[in-house]
Amino acid sequence: MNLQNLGAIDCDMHPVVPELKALVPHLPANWREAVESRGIPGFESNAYPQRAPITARPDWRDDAGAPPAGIDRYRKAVMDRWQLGHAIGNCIYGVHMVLSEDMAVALATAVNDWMAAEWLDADPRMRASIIVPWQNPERAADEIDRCAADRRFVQVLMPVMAEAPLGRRHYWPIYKAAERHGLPIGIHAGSAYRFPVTPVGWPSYYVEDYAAQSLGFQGQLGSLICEGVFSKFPNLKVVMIESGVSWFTPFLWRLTKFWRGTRSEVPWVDRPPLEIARDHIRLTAQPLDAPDDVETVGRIIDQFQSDEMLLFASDYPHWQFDNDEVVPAGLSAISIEKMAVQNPLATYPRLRETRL
Amino acid sequence: MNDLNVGGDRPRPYRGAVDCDVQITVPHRDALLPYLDEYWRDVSLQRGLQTLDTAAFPRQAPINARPDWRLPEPASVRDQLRSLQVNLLDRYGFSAAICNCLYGVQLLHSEDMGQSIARALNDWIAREWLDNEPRLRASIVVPMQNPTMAAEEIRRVATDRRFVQVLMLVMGEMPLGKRYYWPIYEAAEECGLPVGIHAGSMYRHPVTGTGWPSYYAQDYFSQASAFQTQLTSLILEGVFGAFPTLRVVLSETGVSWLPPYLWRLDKYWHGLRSETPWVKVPPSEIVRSRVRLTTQPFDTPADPAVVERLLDHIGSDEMLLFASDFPHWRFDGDDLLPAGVSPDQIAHISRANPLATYPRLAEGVVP
Amino acid sequence: MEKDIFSRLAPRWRTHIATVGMLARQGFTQEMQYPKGQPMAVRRDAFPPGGGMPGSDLDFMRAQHLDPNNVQFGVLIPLGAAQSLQNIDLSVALCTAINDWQVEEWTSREPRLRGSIVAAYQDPQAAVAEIHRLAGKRDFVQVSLLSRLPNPIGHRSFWPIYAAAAEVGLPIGVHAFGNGGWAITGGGWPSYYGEDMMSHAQTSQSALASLVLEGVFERFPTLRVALIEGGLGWLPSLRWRLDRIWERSRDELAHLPRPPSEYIRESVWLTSQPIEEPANRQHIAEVIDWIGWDRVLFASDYPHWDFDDPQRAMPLPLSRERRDRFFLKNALDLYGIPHG
Amino acid sequence: MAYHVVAAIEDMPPGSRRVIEVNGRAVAVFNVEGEFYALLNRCPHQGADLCNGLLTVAVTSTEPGIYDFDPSRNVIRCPWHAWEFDVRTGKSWCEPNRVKVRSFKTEVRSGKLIEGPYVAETFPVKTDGTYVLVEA
Amino acid sequence: MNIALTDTADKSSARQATALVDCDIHPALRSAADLRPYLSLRWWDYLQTYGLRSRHGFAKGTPFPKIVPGAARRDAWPESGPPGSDLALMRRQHLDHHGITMGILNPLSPSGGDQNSAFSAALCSATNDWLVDAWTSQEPRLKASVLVPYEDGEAAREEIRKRAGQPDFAHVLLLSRTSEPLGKRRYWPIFEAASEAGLPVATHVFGYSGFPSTNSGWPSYYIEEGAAHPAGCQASIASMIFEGVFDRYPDLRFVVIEAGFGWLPALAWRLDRAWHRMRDEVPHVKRPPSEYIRERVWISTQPMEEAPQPQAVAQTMADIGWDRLLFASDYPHWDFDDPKFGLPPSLSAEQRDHIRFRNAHTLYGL
Repeated sequence: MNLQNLGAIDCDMHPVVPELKALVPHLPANWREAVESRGIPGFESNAYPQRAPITARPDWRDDAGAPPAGIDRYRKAVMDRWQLGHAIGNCIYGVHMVLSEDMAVALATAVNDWMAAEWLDADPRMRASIIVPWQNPERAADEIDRCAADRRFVQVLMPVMAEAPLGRRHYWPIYKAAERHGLPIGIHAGSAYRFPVTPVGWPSYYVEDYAAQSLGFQGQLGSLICEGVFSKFPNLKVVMIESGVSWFTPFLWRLTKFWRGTRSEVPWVDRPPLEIARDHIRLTAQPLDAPDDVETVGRIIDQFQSDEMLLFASDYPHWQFDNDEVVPAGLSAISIEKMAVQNPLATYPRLRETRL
Repeated sequence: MNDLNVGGDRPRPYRGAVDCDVQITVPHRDALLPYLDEYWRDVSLQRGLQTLDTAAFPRQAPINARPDWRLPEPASVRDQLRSLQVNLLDRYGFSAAICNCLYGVQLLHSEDMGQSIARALNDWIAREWLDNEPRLRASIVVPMQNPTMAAEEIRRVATDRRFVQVLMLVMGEMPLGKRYYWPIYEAAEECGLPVGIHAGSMYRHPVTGTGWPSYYAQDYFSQASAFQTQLTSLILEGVFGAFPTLRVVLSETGVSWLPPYLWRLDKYWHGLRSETPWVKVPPSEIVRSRVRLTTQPFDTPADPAVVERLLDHIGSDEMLLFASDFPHWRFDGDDLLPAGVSPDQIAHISRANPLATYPRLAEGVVP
Repeated sequence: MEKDIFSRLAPRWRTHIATVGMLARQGFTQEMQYPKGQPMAVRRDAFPPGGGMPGSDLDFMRAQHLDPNNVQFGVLIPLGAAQSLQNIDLSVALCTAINDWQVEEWTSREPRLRGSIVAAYQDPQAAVAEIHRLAGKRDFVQVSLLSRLPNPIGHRSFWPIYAAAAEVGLPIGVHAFGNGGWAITGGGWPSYYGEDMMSHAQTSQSALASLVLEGVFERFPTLRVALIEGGLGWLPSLRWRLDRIWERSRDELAHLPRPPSEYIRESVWLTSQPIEEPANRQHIAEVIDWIGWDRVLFASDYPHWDFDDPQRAMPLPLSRERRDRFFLKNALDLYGIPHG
Repeated sequence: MAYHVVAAIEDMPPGSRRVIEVNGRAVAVFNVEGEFYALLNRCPHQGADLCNGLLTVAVTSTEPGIYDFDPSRNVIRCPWHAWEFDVRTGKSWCEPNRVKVRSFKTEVRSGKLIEGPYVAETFPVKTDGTYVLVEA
Repeated sequence: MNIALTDTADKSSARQATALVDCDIHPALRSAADLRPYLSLRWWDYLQTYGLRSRHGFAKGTPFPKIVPGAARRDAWPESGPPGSDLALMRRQHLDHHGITMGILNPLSPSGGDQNSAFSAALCSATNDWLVDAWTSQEPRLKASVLVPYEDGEAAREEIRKRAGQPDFAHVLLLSRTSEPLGKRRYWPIFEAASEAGLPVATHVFGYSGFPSTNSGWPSYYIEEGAAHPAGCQASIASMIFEGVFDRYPDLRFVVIEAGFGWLPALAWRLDRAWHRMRDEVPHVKRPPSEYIRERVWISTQPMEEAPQPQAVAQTMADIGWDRLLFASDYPHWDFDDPKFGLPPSLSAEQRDHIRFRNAHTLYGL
């Protein structure tokens, strides 16, 4: 792998909210008081238990063994090490799990303001995704409008499992706002836990929970396409983040096959789902659920029939790879450059504004 | 069929009453075909849609038809209407009856399909029921799958003044107080219609908070619990403050759960007010002024003393609306209201309260 | 308190908890789905002066609750997620640890207190084994379950537990809460903690209806069940409604030869807290008339924020007999404590 | 009725509170940003010690979703059931004017009328430059 | 509705006289009355009164209306009764026409998932009796499934024991959307009894868990429901592996029907990665998940994956293992695969034979 000198763009890294206290200064007075008077401990998600191996690479953890917080560690471990040009921070604090719309609005605002203050201001290479309270799409759209004024926000972030499939019209105000500002929608692994993480109920083990995230992406891709989101918002791009990648083409084979028989049910889907996906969907390349052999990885990427779909990502601090193996083996230098630079620039127009 | 002789010396304290909950049934899928537009008619046939009867009301279950009111299936509109006239309207001299049609429109997952079938259903009700019996009124069936569409349907149908209420199922995809559903309340309030919430589920969730039960009996039982949670949701989400003239009618709920439920809610409101500061008066006051319940089923024993005490616990003569729940088997004989309800209360329940709750009833109902 | 319990676990489970925590069909690692109205849902004055969690310090509990309120007999019900964890083996291990902890830290040190056998009822065999392990001890007076699991609590997969409880003569306490992973209402996920709290009364109703309709009391006629922390006002209405359904559904409920109210009247007790507070307090007495004065048990919920103070929980002129029954004798009878 | 010395002012800085016994009754005295208030240390609901409660703000709202947080609206939130009482008037924030004579006795104590069931009793407080005084 | 069948029987395949096993044929009741002789009066009345109660809201039909009536091929409707209810038509149109030497009947309605588990047990038993009387005893090419009330492990075990050793039955049948993940202990009696009886356990897509068909909520369309089915199967396989089912029941063989197969390699890769990272949590899982899948899971081909690059499908089959794929037609349903045209043309004769019959012969011990 050779990233040096490319100015690679890390399309998925995770600024960690160290504790709820860090957000409190960014909360309105009522919620500041509620955190205290109700004794709210914080909204860390079970999707990434702090000490679970996947949650942070061992050598990236802090001295106490917790996932690393603060930009300095990231700069050292990733940004400077691989001479990145930009990085996009996706904060996956549990805002998306909150049940009260108002609390979700307050927290989302706080996370975005915290992100700007603690990360974006700290390094000119940093970019971030806007956390939205999907619980109320109108207010999510308001938050997009508010944050989009800061050009360092380059994407809108949604969890892969919310309360209803993301294609439903209920959520369209979010897509409308995102399209208006030229922001892609990033869908990240994680659940609001309104439903079990598998369609057949609650698993016993965390490892199943993690494995099931890719099922969530399958359902959402089906929903976005079948509900006609891309017909309605022809300029919208969706980035599937930390999805696992190798599920993608087989799922579309099936969806495209079914579409041929059931097209009349969704007549607004006016071309094969496989094609729609190729135009509108991008995937971050960590993790890549494939064996470590060059041939299989090459085949998976071939099956996309497009070299524009993968986006380079470290998934920092999640433990997806060791040492410097951040790019899956099996890619040519040209593919690496596409993935690490050209595809991100094409996907996130705002990155082009500052790119030298 | 019942004995048709109505000339005898039966006690008839219900003359002029308004029956606020009468069920009418779509006999079979094809009954709605003439009311669907070309595309959805084609879909119904080409995709082989089945009847949309819901599991909340299996037709053959004893509780869902009083034996002497049970008609051979499929019962045509004519047969159903005749039974309604003979057994209730003529027999007791009701001045009006409000039809609720519980067809599984809301259970469909496609918003568009839900919308098209709701439209067809409302048109079918107007044409085949309301046109044929001047004493009938009806509730507007709405596609709860999409509140915006539901609001459109309310505004469309409300121009027919014989529709006096908006009909929702007690269990939807989200609690009914959520802002998601507010377009429905906005439209209802604008049209001067109460929102009638009726037993039934979209079955997006198990009917209990503890999972799926084994028996229909528990499904039926759980409807009463669902009303409790939904009333909490409507109050705490602030629906009654946001829509200050909106009224809500709870239908087929059972009644006796109400007082202890309100005691509990008032108590928790004291401790948790700051979570929902827009709730400014005790929930029980909101309920007494804005919520009405239909009287069948009542869920009390036959003992009049119990009923009297319960009415005292409810603490208002204005909350109950007279209903037979026809043809469901809620009572036998002529006891449309439980013993223990005083004549004065009967007058309130059977006439004054319905007229106050449904402003449109005043138009054209025989005094 | 948690540390006390975790230290009793095998190293494997301690590592497990440190690594992935305790998954319990909800998304937060620390917070609950509905952040409580008060820190940890406790009275603000219940934090022991010496530190530690409310409810973790026996001396302080004595000083704050048992002594001033003249509590002669108190039943401990340890809550927490132990019983509804997704990992059943961990659930079993934790329940055992909690039970041993109750004896060592509480019941052996304070004769007024008795424990509840916390059963990992998602694994009925393990729960039965735990019941048999502890049933003979004076330390335990009931088997404790929560009202919410993926399956309704009357489901026959739980029957071995009811058989065991009936056999050893311990009542089952069904405490509101738990987490089945379903929305707490039949109509989806509400927004507020207030709704969550209100809904516990509805889940208690569902749980009781399930026990009755699935035939648990018919099958285990000597089984006694106490419903805890769901309030009590709703019981008469529930009974009346169930009887009416039963009359109309005799064929579906062919396994129930008697009306539901009879099973309930014979086999079900209710604790009072959080007791309903009607404006006219006489109304609550009328409701208890309908329930039966021999079937209501005082409960404080100490140290939780919606605690009922024994001096104020029943602000009514009651006959001495009723007062004694409500505050003491019904419980002594139910839990088999000899008294004069 | 007479004023009782509660504490020296410097012993009760803003944010502090203390309980004093006056004529056999416990009175909780609060210094809220320099203003002193005194309440009977007994929640009218179930009798908890109000001095253990949280001194906080009564959030209000003009419509659902709006939380109006005005720090001047101080309430004491009961340590048990979290009922809120206006620290100035002792009135329940939930039902300040509820006087339901039908089922509740009103009573007169120390010459002061207790208004309805859910009002925490308050006492006049003053300072003389050195000491905090409560009249009771 | 019926379309006359012109005789286009595939003479060449008939001439070849090679075996062809169809692992997924759907028989249907002409009407509920077909079960009348096998149900007690109580349950017959119950069925009449309350109907089937799955964990969804419709008294008849399903939450997502099918794209065609009965989800069936339009040419599969007999003179009377629903598609799949007429043995003569099935013989003529399917068994004879395609040269099927053995077909496995998987009834979908009733299924074993009724909410009332005692009723469900009675229905399953009745359906199994009916399968023998009306089908397998009439047509030697057909084998039946043991339908079991799968939400009640003990009752399911009883039913399996009752059918063990009867040559009429090929496997135990569940529907994929169980109310809890399939590896959970409540289902272990099924695996135990099936192992004892030497029967594979098959899961067919559909059923109603009571949870949304996607893990992100209720979709809107039938196409989404169809596209989502493999997710449930993926979760079931993951659950069986992580709960230690395959370790505990070493003779257990698991068959996935009508979920397609393209997703299986990606699942195995993902599970392996997750297991490597988090094996401390599941110390009872001794080997990488892909090994359990490779050795213990069989998968049916229908609906055949149709990729833009045909070689990709063959490659995916190779990833799964040529010895693990079973041909299935799904007759008489609308997304039926024709045995002649369904398989990718690039397969070798040997690969084709494996899928068409060899694997099934091995699995079902023929």
